[in-house]
Amino acid sequence: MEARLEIRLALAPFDPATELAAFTAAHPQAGGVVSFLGQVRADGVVEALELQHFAPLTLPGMEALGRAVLASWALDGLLIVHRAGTMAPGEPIVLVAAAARHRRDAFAAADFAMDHLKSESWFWKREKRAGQWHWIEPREQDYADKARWS
Amino acid sequence: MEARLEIRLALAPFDPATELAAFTAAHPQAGGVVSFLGQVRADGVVEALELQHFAPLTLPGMEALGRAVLASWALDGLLIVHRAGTMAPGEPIVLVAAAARHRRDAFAAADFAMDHLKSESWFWKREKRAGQWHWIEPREQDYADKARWS
Amino acid sequence: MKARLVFLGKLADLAGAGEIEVASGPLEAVLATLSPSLAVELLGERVRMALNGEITADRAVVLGAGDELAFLPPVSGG
Amino acid sequence: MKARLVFLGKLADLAGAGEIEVASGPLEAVLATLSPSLAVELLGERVRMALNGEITADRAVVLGAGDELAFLPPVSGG
Repeated sequence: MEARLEIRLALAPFDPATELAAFTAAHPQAGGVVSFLGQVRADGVVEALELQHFAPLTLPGMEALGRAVLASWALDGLLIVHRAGTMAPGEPIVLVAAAARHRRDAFAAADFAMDHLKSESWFWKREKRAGQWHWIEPREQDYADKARWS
Repeated sequence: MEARLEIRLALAPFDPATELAAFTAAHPQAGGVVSFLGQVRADGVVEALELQHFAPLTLPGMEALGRAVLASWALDGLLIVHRAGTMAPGEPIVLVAAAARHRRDAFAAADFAMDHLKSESWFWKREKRAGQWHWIEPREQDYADKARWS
Repeated sequence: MKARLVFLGKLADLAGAGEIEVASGPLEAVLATLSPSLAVELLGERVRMALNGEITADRAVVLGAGDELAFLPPVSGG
Repeated sequence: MKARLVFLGKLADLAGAGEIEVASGPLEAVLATLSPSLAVELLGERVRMALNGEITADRAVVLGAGDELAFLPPVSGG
């Protein structure tokens, strides 16, 4: 059976629990589902987070990543939902879920997808702190995370 | 802040989406939540799965594992819910969720917890196929998975 | 003056019950009252024992009144 | 005979707008109409360009009427 790929760019808040429940229900033959949820940290400092996207590249880039993940691990399905726009602390940013017959494949696929989303997806990020917006530069750690796979 | 540990042995079906939503809501300061959900594969062959536990050892063993995970990675919280009893295809068996400031810690903690739950937790498993129950022997793969961490 | 033997996993199938009452006394004497094929399985190298919920490796244990000795075959994982 | 320049991320702050209309023509001539400090940033080594949604490395591109040239600073990740 062909693996199912579901990739979305969300321009409004989404509910990770609902997404994950639907994804799990769609893959009853999978023994395991690994998910990663990234959310805006409620650290008392960041008041808002904005992710800008560029329509011609952002979603197509996520779709290409999804196809690469499916080609690399034996999955039953892969879900990637990524927010763009302005988010409040505690709001979800990204949800990745991988369903597989074997646990190891699901873990590696979700981990790989996150490392690549973090380091090379077409988003520009700024944070509002003390009423001022600050652009976030790429982090060296993100490049190092991605390099684990090469 | 001390990390929160929540370890449960479920003797009746549980809802992973509800569990995960509550866990995520309890950790707004965490940047990321990694979860693993294991469910009874709906493969058309296995009609039911039974996990026997031994009360004096099973939950205490899971709690000891939880403490070991917290001691090894920088987590905000760890959740382990494990079913015992008889399950139908598609029903959840185990949910592990790790909340952390850094994604890497959450992935490693959930992965480690699953490898150890699979290889050394106090459960005895049998499957019903064509109306007959069959005990499941330990899998070599499970020992190999665990050995990755030593 | 009864003790209990508890059988987990496939050992319960072999024993025909999840637990049985036995006369208290040394383990060796208790096992001698069981079918030889079950006794051999219970003494298998990979079978662990728990006395009143605590793992023990003492095959010379003496069961007192009210004691529970559980026989635990290799776990099959969660 | 207008083309559009689109600025992502911090380049939009520097440009004072997310996009501007410019006269079509060679990129070099278009940039000469902007403030020199902005032009220098746009030509930065780490800035990539997309012509009508396709990545291009051609700094000698000639913008025709209706073309959109986007300037993409390093991504900060999802």
